[in-house]
Amino acid sequence: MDYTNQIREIASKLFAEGKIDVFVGYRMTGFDENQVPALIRDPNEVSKLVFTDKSVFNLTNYLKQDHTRNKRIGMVVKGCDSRALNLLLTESQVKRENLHIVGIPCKGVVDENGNKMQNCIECIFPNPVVFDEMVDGTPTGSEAPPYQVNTDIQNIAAMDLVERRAYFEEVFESCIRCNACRHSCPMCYCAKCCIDQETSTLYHGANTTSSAFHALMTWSLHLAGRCVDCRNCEKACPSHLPLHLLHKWNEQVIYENFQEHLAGVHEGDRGAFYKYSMKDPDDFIM
Amino acid sequence: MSVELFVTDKAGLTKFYEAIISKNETYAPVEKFGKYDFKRVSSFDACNPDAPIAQTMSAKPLFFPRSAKIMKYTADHSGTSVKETDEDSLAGKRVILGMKHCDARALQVLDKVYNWDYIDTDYQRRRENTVIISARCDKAETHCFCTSLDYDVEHSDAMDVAIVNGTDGKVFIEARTEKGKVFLKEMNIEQRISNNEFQVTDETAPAAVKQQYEAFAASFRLKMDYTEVNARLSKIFDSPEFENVSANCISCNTCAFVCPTCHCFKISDEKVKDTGVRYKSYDSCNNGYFTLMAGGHNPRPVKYRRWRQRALHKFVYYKERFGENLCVGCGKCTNSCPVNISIFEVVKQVSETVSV
Amino acid sequence: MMCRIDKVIQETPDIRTYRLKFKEEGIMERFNWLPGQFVEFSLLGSGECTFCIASSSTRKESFDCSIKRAGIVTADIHTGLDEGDEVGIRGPYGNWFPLEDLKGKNLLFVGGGIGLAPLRSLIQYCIDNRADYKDFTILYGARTSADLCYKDEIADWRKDPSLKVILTIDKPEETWKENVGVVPKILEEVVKPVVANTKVITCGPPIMIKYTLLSLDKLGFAPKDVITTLEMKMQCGLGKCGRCNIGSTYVCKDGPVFTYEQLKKLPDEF
Amino acid sequence: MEAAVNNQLVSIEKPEIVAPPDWEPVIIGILCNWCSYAGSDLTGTSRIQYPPNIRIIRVPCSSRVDPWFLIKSLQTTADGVLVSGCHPGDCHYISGNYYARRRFLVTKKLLNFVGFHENRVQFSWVSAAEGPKFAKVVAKVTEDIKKLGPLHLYKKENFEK
Repeated sequence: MDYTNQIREIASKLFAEGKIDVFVGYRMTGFDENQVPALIRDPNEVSKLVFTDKSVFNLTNYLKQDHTRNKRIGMVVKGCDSRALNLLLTESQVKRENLHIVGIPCKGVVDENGNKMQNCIECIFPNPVVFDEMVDGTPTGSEAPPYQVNTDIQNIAAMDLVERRAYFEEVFESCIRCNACRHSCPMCYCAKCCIDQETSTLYHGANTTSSAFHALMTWSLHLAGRCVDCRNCEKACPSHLPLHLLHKWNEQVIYENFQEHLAGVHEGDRGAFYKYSMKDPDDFIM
Repeated sequence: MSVELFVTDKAGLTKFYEAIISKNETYAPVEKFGKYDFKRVSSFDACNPDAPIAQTMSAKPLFFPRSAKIMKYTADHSGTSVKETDEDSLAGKRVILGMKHCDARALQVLDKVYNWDYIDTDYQRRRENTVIISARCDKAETHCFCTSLDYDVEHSDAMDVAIVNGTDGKVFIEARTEKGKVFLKEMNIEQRISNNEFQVTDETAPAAVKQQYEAFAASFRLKMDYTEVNARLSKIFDSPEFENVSANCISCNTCAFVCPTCHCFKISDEKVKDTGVRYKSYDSCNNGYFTLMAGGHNPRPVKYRRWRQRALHKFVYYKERFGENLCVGCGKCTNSCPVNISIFEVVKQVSETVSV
Repeated sequence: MMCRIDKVIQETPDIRTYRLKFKEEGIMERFNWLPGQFVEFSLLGSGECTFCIASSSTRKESFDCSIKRAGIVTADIHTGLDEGDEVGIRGPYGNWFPLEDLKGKNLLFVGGGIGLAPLRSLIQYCIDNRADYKDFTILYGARTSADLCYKDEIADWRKDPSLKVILTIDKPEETWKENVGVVPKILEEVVKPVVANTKVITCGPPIMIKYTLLSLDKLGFAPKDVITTLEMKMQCGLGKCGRCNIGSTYVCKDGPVFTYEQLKKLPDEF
Repeated sequence: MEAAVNNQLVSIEKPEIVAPPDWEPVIIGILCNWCSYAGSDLTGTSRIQYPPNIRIIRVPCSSRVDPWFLIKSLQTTADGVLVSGCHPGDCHYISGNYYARRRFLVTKKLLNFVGFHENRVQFSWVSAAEGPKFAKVVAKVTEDIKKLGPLHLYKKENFEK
């Protein structure tokens, strides 16, 4: 998967036509094989752009940054990124007319060791669901494979209660409350997170196991039905916590119970908690 | 400073480590989710003193906890009672294994800020009670640049006992401080010598240690001229380049939380019913509301200003104030950064925009 | 150290002055401060907050802190603390106004809003040592007439013929008979201070300080004759937490009192 | 599912936690203003007895209940939480409880996933006329939580005296 040349062409074309102020793509780090996001403002720097299977980071995160607000942006999106973008559009966080979306028919990205990422193996939306042009000119790619239950989830769910509690206690204990997960998440765009509101009596700012439980659980529940499984959070976590477990579990519960809802798949489709159905399960309520 | 140097082999070193762990309250890197963090260990198998820098958290929390209780109180009908607290075991003597020299150096740098004006007694006590045993790296990792900075990596006395891997499986053990010498005595170094686990070194040993250092120093990918960079950076406050280098940053604060020298903290009160605790926990200057005042005024409202504060605090301000560079070149921030911003590259790139 | 609140004065709708006395005997005598220094209020369950001492050490039976309701702790102080309640106090911290340098000079105080609080401490100090100083001029502004604090005390100052007090509010009001306009404007148009042998001490919201410094420049004051107190977010007050860093300066230790000359040397981050 | 060993109550999620002999669970009840709160009022005025372990918080609607509230309750003092609202279709705000129902399901399942018994958080629909039902619900929840033992969510490290 190498679309470097096509992306450079598209970016220079967009700059030449005056359609964008910033082009958000990837460039090489300059010292190893990995890539970093690149915010290109100068048309002469277009040659820095690359795209290979090392282009991991979800760029839609940059739409919430101050210096990209109200600018016309060209952006490279993979399948999962485009779902995030779709939700951001639905939730009125970005203006569609400010965006020029370059879609990538993604075949999966790899981690630092060159192995295909787990979420890419299970990916069901490799092709962008929203785009202005596809990088290879095709209107859309192959049919999406069916929804799969994550293997990690199955392993955890197979444990008994005591084991699960012990496992997650270790997770919460290893959390250092740096909030990198939240900041790297494209869907967390609140100017100030509710759990950081020092004015609130629910505030718990210290770094203890229970505060990590409180912060991570609240965070994952606020993202339930909106998480697009890009795993920016896991890549950002300095403690390498398996944060996807919480999100994938929520995704699965929502998929099974709420009419196969998946976040950001259709345009105008809001998160699972912003709608309801008369057929939602009721049997757990007394 | 006189130096005590012994030589042993891998097996002897392992035995030495085992003896340390069995006799002392020992902290060493323990793996969890693929990342090493310093934890209390009770057996050698549970830990990995040779954990790579990139995968290891800093040992800073052992001295400056991620969240320290500074006060407790109860307030009920009978009145209010306030108790100073720190239930961390401060009293006991502890040993830290597997701390890298950059991490150990960071503590020396932190000593300066903790010991000016008001002296932080908790930190001070933890420092005094701790013996640091540190293995010198054999090879620089991708983001390391400790040799480019203003301290002497080769003869660093930040660690009490230094361990150096020589050639032919030889391992040199060197007491670098008085504390280290006393500790080696406590660990029955003489008996080990008579057991032939350890040998007293001959005159070739210092050369072998030096040779290892030279090989190590040659393996660095990142090199810069510190004096020049520092001089350039001190004039660069208004450089527009900061805006460019910080554009990628997503303000996730990871860098500050993994940094061995970042020491900013916040104070927060937590209460449940009629009891409460006041915590002192890490905070990061990359946070948008780090300097936001109650009145709504924020001296550093935009990202590049916060970035500039971080970079210049590390490389200029601290040096001006306390005479040491706050960055120790461990590369932990770059390793943890989700968008791979390298403080080395940033500082170098910005400094190149001005002439001296 | 626990303090008992002796008296609460509601200065304006959102500013209250707390008069504090130490709970234990004898601490008050040992508690020495100079105008410009600040203390840390500690409210259990809410947190800590820095406030400058608004009264002079020459009136030592108690000390005052004026608190504007702005954030979390201050809101809790306003709602939760009343006469007879207790509050934790640490301090005093920071530096103070250069009292020796001010001797024998004309003094011009320029205050805005709650910014009069640190000045009040100095004004009281100077009134109590009246012989050491020459002419006093106090220029004080606020958004509306209701937002002016220390109204009683200002009335007292007006009775003293050697003190010139000028009040101003930002927007005209029907009952208001005095100056209308922002502080820097009044400073240039109404006060027209004599530059020679005069020291200016100013405090107020950041935006007011910024423009006041500019107009003082215009009026010809030398930067070393202009003294201000900075506000910066602080948490420890001990030079540890790093919040109040401006360059290599710790506002909590090296400040909060700076001359304009010193400020010019600092990076522009306040 | 008796969580008692040697006649002592232990936490079902963490057997090493043993309840003190006089332990009584703390249950937070978050009730909607229009139905369940009025229902609980009716229980009281009808002089129907129910266990005193519940601490009631009134909210405008069951959809006002952010999952955060449940998490925070468990994090600090509560051993269990009961959320109660209007019956489906009876919401004062037309559809609030339908939204709430979705959130409750996910919250309950997620808590269970990270190792808490699913009875730690419970939900009910109680209308303003169902005083006896409210008493029954509270009795059942209290009994359930008593069986589960103390939650003791990392509380020890936080707030021990």
